[in-house]
Amino acid sequence: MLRVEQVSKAFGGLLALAGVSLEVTPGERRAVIGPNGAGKSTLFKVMAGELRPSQGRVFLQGREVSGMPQERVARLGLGRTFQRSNAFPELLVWENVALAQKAAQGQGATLGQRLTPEPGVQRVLEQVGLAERAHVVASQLSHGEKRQLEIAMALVQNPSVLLLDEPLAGLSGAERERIGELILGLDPQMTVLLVEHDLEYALRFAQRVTVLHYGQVIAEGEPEAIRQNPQVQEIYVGAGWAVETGAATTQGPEVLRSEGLCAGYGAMQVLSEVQLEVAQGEVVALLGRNGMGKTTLLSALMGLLPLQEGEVFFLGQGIGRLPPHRRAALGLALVPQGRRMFDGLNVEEELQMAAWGQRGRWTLERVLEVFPRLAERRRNPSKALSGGEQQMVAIARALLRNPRLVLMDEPTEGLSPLMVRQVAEIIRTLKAEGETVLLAEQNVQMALSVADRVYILEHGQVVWEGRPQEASQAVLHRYLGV
Amino acid sequence: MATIRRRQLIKAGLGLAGLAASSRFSFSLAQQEPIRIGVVLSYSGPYARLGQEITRGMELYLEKVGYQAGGRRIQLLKEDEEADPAVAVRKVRKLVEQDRVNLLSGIILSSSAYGIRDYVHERQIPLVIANAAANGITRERRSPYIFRTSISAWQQHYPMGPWVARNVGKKVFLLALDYAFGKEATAAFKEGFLQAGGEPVAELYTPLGSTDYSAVISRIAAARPEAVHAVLSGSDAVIFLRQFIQFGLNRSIQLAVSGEVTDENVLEAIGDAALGAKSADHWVYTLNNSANREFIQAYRQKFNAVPNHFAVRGYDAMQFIVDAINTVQGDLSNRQRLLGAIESAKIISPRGFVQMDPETNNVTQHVYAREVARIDGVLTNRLLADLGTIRDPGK
Amino acid sequence: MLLLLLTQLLNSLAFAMLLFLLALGLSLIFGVARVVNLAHGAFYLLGAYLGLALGASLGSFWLALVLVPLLVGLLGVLVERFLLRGLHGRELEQVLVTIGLGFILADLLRAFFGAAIRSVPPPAELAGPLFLGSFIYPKYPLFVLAMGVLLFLLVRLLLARTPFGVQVRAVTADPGMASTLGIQPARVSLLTFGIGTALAGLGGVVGAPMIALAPGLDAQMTLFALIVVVIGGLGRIEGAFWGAILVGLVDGFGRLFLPQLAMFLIFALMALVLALKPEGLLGRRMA
Amino acid sequence: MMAELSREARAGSNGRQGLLRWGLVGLLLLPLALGGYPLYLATEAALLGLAAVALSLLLGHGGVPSLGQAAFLGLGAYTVGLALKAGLPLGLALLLAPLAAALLALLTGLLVFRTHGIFILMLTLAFGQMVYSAAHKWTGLTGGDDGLSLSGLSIHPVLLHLVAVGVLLAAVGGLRALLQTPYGKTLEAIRQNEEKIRSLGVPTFYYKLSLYLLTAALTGLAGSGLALHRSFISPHDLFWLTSATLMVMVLLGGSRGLWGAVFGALLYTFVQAWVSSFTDLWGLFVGSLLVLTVLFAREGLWPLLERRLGGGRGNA
Repeated sequence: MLRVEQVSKAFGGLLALAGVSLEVTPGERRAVIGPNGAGKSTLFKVMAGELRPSQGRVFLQGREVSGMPQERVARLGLGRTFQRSNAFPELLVWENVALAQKAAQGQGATLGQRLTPEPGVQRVLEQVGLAERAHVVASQLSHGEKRQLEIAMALVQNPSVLLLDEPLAGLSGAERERIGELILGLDPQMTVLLVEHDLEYALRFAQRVTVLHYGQVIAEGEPEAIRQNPQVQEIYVGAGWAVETGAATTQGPEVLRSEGLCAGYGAMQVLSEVQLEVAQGEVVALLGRNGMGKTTLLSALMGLLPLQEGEVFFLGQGIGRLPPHRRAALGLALVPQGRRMFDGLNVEEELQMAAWGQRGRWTLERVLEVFPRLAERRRNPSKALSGGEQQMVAIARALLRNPRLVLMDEPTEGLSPLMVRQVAEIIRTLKAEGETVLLAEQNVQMALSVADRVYILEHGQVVWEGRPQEASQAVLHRYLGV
Repeated sequence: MATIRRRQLIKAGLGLAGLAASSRFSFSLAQQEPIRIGVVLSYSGPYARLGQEITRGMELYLEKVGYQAGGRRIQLLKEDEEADPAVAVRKVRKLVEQDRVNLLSGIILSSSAYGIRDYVHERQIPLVIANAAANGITRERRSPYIFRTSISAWQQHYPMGPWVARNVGKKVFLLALDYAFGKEATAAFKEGFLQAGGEPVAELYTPLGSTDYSAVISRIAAARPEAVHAVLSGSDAVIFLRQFIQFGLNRSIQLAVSGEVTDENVLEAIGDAALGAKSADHWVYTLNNSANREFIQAYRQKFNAVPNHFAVRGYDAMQFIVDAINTVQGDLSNRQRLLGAIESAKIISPRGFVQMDPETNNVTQHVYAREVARIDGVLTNRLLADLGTIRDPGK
Repeated sequence: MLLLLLTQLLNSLAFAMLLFLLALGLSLIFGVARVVNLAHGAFYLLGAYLGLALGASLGSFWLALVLVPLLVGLLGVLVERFLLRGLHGRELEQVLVTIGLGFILADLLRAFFGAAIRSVPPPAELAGPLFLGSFIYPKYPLFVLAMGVLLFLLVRLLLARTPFGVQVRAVTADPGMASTLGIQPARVSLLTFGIGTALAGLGGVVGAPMIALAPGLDAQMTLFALIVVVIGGLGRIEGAFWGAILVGLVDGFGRLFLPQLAMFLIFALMALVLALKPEGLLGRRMA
Repeated sequence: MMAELSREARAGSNGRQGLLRWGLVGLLLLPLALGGYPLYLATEAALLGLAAVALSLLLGHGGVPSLGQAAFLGLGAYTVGLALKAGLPLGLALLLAPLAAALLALLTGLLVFRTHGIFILMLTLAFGQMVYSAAHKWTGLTGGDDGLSLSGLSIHPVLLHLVAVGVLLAAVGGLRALLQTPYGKTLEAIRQNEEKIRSLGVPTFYYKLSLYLLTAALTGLAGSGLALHRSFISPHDLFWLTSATLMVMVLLGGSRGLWGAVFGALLYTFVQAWVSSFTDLWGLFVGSLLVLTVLFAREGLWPLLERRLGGGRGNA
């Protein structure tokens, strides 16, 4: 039905897919799992024709589709939903679905009559449970409803292969339940591929599971076999991380506190009423599944995202309305998600820029001592470094600000296990140096191994707070799905 | 600038009112409506300076006659042509249909003249063109309602050909702006020049509004002519002349150009380096006649600047109109009489004796060879030779 | 023939460097402030007229060369602060405001300086031609040529070596991230806008003795600068440099061999470049 | 069209908006009673309005900031002019004009849609100026900058005005209806989220190209009307400043929804004509108007009017 042969995809120096092969039979339920940055979304994009593979080929129903524009692949019967719900925000819900239907029928160019909600559209809206919201503008839907719309738009096209990219990410309990059921109840004739972080759900859904890591297939098989596979356990859940059981570090004075913090994008509220505290010398981990608001929270703390409500106190001062550069001047530093290297700057310039006008414990020399790799790469454009090296630049950049608090956003994303260990080591070093860190992290075990305290974020709210050793399996499973 | 024009209009009006009260025409002046003359000229865009000069000339003459003719007051209504023929069409309609003008004048662009021609012709509104020089306006597209008191491209450039061949050189480089006037003027010059045994070494047309003439200069230097005949205007003329001098070509190659190139405005921007450049024009600063002396004195006194041929064109356009209105004694109701009066008008202009050619409705006038010189501390042109009275053949 | 080609090469390059001064400012402003400044030609014209006025009243071209860019840059700063800042990220509105601003500036200049064609003589040291055996070439275009190249090297050096230069590049690449490192993107934007408009003003002072000054030149100069920047690739100073040279050469040799088609050739060049490389010669694909 | 208007006029809160539109139509028709120059200006505004509506559709619904519309306008004008000179009947000439414009759009559109944003602006500008150069240079055909006179053709100004306004309203109505069809909604969808609609299997390039052809044809039609209206065509009509003027009209009025463009064209034409009659510094005036519009009516003046009069408590 769908066959992928030795597909590689490189973005500049970064190899997102390194020779992936995959074969899906008609009517199969297949889950593709793997940690963040493993290349799952890239694989879907290559299958759908949105990205052209650097090497390798993709076949749909025996026909090579690699190199075809995505609209042709879609017309050949490949449907997909996006990670971020991506409808047409200014159109009505039924119009979104009707357009998808017209597109599948090749009648998008019809001029004769107005666009009308045909029976097929009605039926699909009922199937996904949106019938009552049919006449609402798509942008007004809730997060979960948007996901339902996304699925409706794919279903109305009656695709032979359906790619679902994290359909449950960021959904609340009830919505999660509803959409989970919806997906399980899809027409058994349809071939469905699913990328999902909720391992339980993915294993329940799938007949076969493919595990991607670092752009490679490291395991493939029946759900039970995958569950037992130690290699999968190690890379997926993280293993060999010891939670420190030593005495809790004595609590220093408060550095950061948020009160009733609400933030989001436009009209959409992602965070509601977040209360959070970080004390001097602590490493605080912020855990939560993808799309639960971790990055949003760090952005709001840094000032990259305006607060909708609430206040942030930094060293006792209200900073909730200050622009980021003022917060940076007060001693807040960010190691951003995705590293965000500056296009056109080399390593030395990145570091110098952060260091200008700074005096304190972290100097350029000192940082280069800690990160000898960067000394070797001084003259290289930072964008051309490997992921791990970029992460070092990002951390070094933050340290050179001599901050009172370092916000770290997913520092292990897309890194190899070796590099993940190195990052953990760095965080421990910082802790030993007395730095204060707020760490948002996917890799639960790693985070637990370095943290003094843990917050768990679900749907934009703090749902659990405690010491790492208190985080029982039940808690972790309940909120993080591990 | 606009407010100044307004203010002048008001001042003129007030002056007239006082004049009227003391004059024996006071009764009829109070009774009769003023004669409204619609003027369409570019006041913005690349030809704004031309519009300004022509307007100065017009107002200078009207002041001289106290803004009255044939016993009636004269009122000017000015509209901006915006260097766009479509706008000229629109403005002419406004003047005719909304402001109900009795006569039209002005028109910088030949394309504007062509654009409004049919409308003016059908509406039978007398139009006295004060600038637009395309031959066709008084040839194949002529109309009994349209007169031209400036020049035709042929008229000013044809006589220069033989004169250059005899007095400057036989090998001449022909340079002109790539538009109708440039081509027609060059063709006319060439016609006379070839007849007199001249040899054009090259012919080059450059786009309007060029910012750089160095390529042209290089071509001229390479062709090694004895002289250059250039038909350029405005900023093109300035940039060309300056680069011509910068490159030192003025040491070895003579300039024998269209009068537009050594227009006093251009000279003001160039300075002494243009001294000695020869040109053909219908007016020369040093013409020794009383009308010219009076004109120059009045202009210099009023505007504290050196007049140029555009001001003369405006001055004469009004002189023709006033002359005709006087002839019909202010009675414009009989249009044929008015047209006849313009057709047969003969005026004493700063450029000498000028008369309307009733066959073509284009003026018959002297054309002069002149040379850039500094006179009384003023950079201008002096008379070299009178090339005779020239009439456009009308075909 | 060889002399002719050499002369024209120098001519083209001199004109190219004038275009570069304009395009450099436009490109910097686009890169950092994300504004397509359609009033750029009006700032050029302002610089030229101010240069004329100051040069005449102070009696020194060189003094004007220093003072005018400062004045024009100051105006640019005010414009950015009070007109454009509130429109951050709203491209169409910015375009509209800068068009309007261009209209206003150009008309004010005409009201103040009149519609006459004005020209500024080159300073005495740079007037007249240079004799190299049989090869005669005016000094002034050589000065413009040298000035352009020098400025290119200087700006490159500034961007590469100075803290402010690195900040400018960082803000161009990622203003949000830059702000977390204590950089004030709004301030960098403001300064860059000032520098960009100052460069346009400098172009005016330098260009006036080479080409004349007349109403309507502003639109023409904006157009030229845009063409150069688009051909070279937006926001890249190397792009502005090589784009200016390419446009200068095509324009110069176009005028030499096909004078009637010169402008046509430039537009054809732009269409060709964009057909082959939709982001300009040195442009990067914007994801 | 009329049906749409009256339907909206009846429909509750949209009632006052509908009334506002009727007001605009009234403004377009009022000069019929005045005749003469106001009528001439109004016809000009209606024809430029048609071109502005086309640009507004292209900009607001296709996301294409074209600075080359003058080429279509001028091509339409020259096509009618030359066809009439060649002795073709008026009807056929009027049919050829939009076809010629669409053909040009087809040739250039293939390249235009390879790029985006400011590059589209510059590419359309380049094509526009190339056509301008051609019209300017091809003296034998176009008369060069002397222009082309359509002498001997007399259409009664009242008739011409009625036809122009009729075509304009039909175009607005037709295009608004078109935007309700699957085709129109697909265009909307492309503007809102091109990646998504492509993933649904829609070849967006052809949609954008067809929109480009359609708007070019409308602009060509407007150009042919202008040629008849002015009985004169000059290359200036193809110059890029004409394109810029159209853009200014659209942005003044507001680029979303087609009524803004009609309003912008009407406002610009009359204000410019009025201001330029008493000062040559009209650029200062228009420039200030632009700046003030952006500062105080971000989406354009028409949406502001709609909100003030349509949403407010004005007596409907």
